[in-house]
Amino acid sequence: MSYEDRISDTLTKIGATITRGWYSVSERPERPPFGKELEYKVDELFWGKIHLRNEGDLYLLVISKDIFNWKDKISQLKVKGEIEDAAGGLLWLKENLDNLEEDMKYIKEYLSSLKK
Amino acid sequence: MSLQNEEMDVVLKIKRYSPEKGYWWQEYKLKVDRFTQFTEALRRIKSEQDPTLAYRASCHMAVCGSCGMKINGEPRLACKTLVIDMAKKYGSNVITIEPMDYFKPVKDLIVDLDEFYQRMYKVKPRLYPHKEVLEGNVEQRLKPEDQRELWKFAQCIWCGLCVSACPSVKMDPEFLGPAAHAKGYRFLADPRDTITEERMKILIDSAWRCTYCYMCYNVCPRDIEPVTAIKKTRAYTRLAKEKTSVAQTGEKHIEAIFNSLVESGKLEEAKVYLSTYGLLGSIKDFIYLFQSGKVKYALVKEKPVENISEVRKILSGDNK
Amino acid sequence: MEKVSYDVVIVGAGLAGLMAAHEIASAGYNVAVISKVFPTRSHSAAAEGGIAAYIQGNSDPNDNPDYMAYDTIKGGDYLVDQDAAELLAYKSGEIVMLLERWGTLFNRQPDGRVAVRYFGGQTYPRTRFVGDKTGMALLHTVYERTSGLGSVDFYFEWFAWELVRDENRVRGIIAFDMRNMVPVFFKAKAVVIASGGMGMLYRHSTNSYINTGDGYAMALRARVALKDPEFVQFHPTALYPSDILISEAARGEGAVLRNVKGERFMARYAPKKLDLAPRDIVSRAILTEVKEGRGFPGGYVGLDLTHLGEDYIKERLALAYEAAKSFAGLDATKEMIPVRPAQHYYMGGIDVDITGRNPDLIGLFAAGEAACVSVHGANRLGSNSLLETLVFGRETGRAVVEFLKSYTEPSSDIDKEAEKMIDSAYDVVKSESGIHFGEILEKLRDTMWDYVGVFRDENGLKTALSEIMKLREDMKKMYVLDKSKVYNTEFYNALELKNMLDLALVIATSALNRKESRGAHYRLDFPERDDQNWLKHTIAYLRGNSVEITYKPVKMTKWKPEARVY
Amino acid sequence: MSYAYYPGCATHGLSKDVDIATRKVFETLGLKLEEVKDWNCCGGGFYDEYDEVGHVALNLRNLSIVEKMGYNKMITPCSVCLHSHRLAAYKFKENKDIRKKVEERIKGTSINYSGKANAEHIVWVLVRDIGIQKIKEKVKRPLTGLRVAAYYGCQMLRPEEIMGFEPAFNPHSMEDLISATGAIPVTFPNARSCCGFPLMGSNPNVGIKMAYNVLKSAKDQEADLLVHPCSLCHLQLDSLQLKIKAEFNTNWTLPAIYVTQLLGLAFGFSPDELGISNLAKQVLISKGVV
Repeated sequence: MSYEDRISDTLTKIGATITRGWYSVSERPERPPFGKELEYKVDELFWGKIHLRNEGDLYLLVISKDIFNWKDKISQLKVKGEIEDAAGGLLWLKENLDNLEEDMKYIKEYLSSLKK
Repeated sequence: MSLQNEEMDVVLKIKRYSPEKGYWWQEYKLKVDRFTQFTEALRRIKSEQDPTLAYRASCHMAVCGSCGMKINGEPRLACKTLVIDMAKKYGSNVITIEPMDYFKPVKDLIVDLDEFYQRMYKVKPRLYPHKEVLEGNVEQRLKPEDQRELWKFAQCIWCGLCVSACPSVKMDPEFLGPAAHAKGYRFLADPRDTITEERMKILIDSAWRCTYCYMCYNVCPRDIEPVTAIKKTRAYTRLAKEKTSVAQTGEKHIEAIFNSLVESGKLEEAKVYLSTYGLLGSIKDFIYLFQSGKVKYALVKEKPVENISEVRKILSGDNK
Repeated sequence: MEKVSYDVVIVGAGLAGLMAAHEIASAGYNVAVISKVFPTRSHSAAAEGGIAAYIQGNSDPNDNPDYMAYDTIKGGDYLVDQDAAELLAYKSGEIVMLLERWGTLFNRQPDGRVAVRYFGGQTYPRTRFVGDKTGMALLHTVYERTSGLGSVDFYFEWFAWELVRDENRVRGIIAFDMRNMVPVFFKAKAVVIASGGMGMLYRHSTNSYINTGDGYAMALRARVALKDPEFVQFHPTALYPSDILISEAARGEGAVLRNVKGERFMARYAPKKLDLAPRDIVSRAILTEVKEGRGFPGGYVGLDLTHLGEDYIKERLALAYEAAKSFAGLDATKEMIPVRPAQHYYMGGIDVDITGRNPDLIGLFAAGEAACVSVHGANRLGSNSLLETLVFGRETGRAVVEFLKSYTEPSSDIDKEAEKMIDSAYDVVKSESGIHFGEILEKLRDTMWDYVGVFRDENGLKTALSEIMKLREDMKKMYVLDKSKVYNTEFYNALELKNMLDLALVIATSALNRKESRGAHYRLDFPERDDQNWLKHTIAYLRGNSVEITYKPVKMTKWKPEARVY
Repeated sequence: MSYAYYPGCATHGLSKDVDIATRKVFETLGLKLEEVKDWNCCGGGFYDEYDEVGHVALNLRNLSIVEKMGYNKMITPCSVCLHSHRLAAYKFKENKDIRKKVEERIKGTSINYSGKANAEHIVWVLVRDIGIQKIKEKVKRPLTGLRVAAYYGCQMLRPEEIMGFEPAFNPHSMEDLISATGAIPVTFPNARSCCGFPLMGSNPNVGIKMAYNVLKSAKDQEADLLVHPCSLCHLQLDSLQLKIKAEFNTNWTLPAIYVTQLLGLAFGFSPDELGISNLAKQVLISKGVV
């Protein structure tokens, strides 16, 4: 199975819907892509995308539906991925394929628990 | 948070100039505290002692690039330098202030920077985006690591300090100077830009005219390392279609160095020299070498690195 | 007297002036940009934290431009013209993306799109940034782009002195070439004043030395009104004691203010928004802590970044880190930064509408800090000034182009008037003795700081006014020691002081007149906002030594005034 | 007391005399130089332009070996080698993007750099660690009357924040060492200007002019000899004497010797023992030093 397929698989496994399949991104027209992206959605909890670099670096964007500032939650967040950026409802994690499933599951639970 | 203040009486010895009177030195006494910047010292002299003193200053936080001058001989931004620090560094409360070198004097600490600006314009200091982008049809992207790399060199504040202190600028009219190279590289390496070919034509020949003295690195108040930008620009020589003889020679030289490293992990100048200039060019210089009594060393063969495979791995970046 | 003619003359080469120039020149008109300094040395370069923008598809998904307009209006304590706030919000994404296309190196998210962070008073994060040198990055981009057009003539290191007008129209400006003191009459069909702010009126200011309020005074002397001149913003976190701005970005990234006991005292003043409350509130909170004995000796509080981590601080708050190190000898990754409020921004300015057009004088426009579009009202939100310069700089440019399309040449000759104005400027050079500019200037800065500052009351403002009147008398005896014609900075400092004294009179009078507290204008003797009587703009004219005040209603669209709680 | 010693390629090549003199001087001072095991080239001040990551990795290989040998200071007689190693260590520490790439590059090699070891210039060690007093004690033949121009060049001084030993615009280590030998230190305007060596590989016409300017500036202050701290300045300023004389049509030369060659003379070694060139030897003879 290709790397990309394994990522899509992981997403489906935790119950995400893939809203837009893999597409390439580059700095500007006529430049070779530096990576590819896939967009997902998890119920009415959160959505976002996977950003995969040509060199294999993997980033996960989580956009929470509910209003709060991720920056205030960083200290209590138990994710394996590295937090790249957090502002408002936007959270960027640097992931690897082994942790992706676990982290997404955790975020799903975390956001559900916030809802309660 | 430990703010310890202290006070000191200092004498600022300022090299003044006017077209009518020429140069003269004038001394001003004042009391400064731990936090007094030179711009503030100058402002106080002008406001309280001598309104005729002329200098440029604006932002007092090292982002506008107005107040370049020489303080105790060091090319510096007056705002980014504290009076007490200089007094301590040089162990004297008498501190000299002079206009920047190289540029034509106008009045007191003010010099004519037009020549500097012309250098900057030469490198086409602006992004030339793709047509589709300019029309707003496509959104550009830029990787954060590329942003960091470019931003380092984009922070030039056009203060002129590096050019005023650069030896190559003084010796070689073909050399664009450090600031223009930093600016030029910032666009050359920007993946959003579309005129790479043209930029290489403007920048590459000049890049090989830098002497790597690190003066620009040392004096730049924004730590943008123009010399590093020049080194990175040289790396583009491989991609250039047209090359001047200076660039060609330089390229041969660096290739010879690379080959020497791959072969032995060490650098054999004699051999490098030979491959750069060819046998004919080298023979003449070997005669001088012979006369100086050095030629015996040219024949010594240094032993190669034993673990050469490791060095080759480092050089090739291939660690499979 | 030398004369040159342009379609448009723009005074000021900061972001607003350059953006207007770009727009007008791109439409095929010839433009002169006049500035005391080389364009990249304009005060726009000093803006640090960022530029607010709602970018469709690249913002918090719950956000929208109406929230942004609302934040701006509430932040401005309802003295904001709501149509202006809406325009600002709705064009914010477009303008930031334009600058991105022009090459600005905005910080990025991992996917290469423009990143975002929180700033004070924002419901959702909207601030786009280039480290904490956003102003510098934007200014360089716009200058590089504008200078590449080839159709804008830059007159840098030229000193703009007076507007030339006839009965009802602007006819150009008088400016001096600073290198040789030669005055030139720049005839123009339209003039855009984009000369920036006036921080040098105050003893403590984060502003550049060049910010002496020249444009406001030019307008006042040309019988043009300033709007809301009593509203002066004090930034809560200027480095102690050198007044170097420590960006709001620091608090946006999580830094907190602490008093001498280590308490996070903002909890007492803005329980919800805490350190990210608007600037007027935080400034008053700091000074209250100091006044009540909880400040550090010397009169400051601490800004604590230490929990953010060294890498993060060095990348995102480089300037704050550097400033603390270079100017206070502190390591911000390990110790708190000493801060106190200092004058930072001027909400008041030349009265213009949302197209930048001034109602007093046909052909006069203003943009940026020099203008009062009433987008900031009584208090500007962080990240809105860079945005204003670009959005309204461009709007103004467009309005000027429209104006030029239907322009008809006036018949009267105005050259003689212009000649007289030059003579008056030279008075200071002709006198052989009197008072130096410095003596008057230092007194003015102390007066404004002591009596027209963060906290105001009737007695103080009256003291300020009588002192200002005295200084205006002294000014008549002012003379210039340097008789040289080459780069005579003393001459220009003297002219600047004249400008500052004109403006000071208007600010102090308007502050005395407004008997309520609103946003940055805080009256100890009238501590409450009074919408019944004072939900209106001050319109102030300078008439010789007195100030004439009228009023203008605030434009309301969707949002009714409510209590301003953070 | 012993030091990890990194001679560098030039010091083992065309500037071998620098190596010879340095070893003699350290021996006289009773200090051991332990050569870095299986060292590799630092990149000669050029390799980073070809491959920045490879350059850092190459230099870290040496520093990592030094750490394994149990040292923190790696001393070198060559300003360019010094500069190259210190710059590499600095980049590795300060630039996270480069660090990441370097770590990737050195995976599977023997390189294991803790960040503790760094390069130091021989001049620094002589002035700071050994001390002028101790050097003076070893002087057997004071170089009285000899006017010696104190030249610093570039890379031992700049960038000041990374080299860090002395102020880049106001150094005095070379003057201090010259004084220790009993000679008269001569300060001259171009003492901190580039010798032009780095230009010899691309733009030699200007490169040699820079060398000429340095020598001329010192000659104008009536120096008899010039002393410098760098194996590559040595290649430029010493080897090109006659070429400069011919190209600039001068009637003078100003021989340049390495700083430990000067110390060696004062310690009583003969010019030949120190590998001092013919031109410099003639000056020493004419001045009655030897």
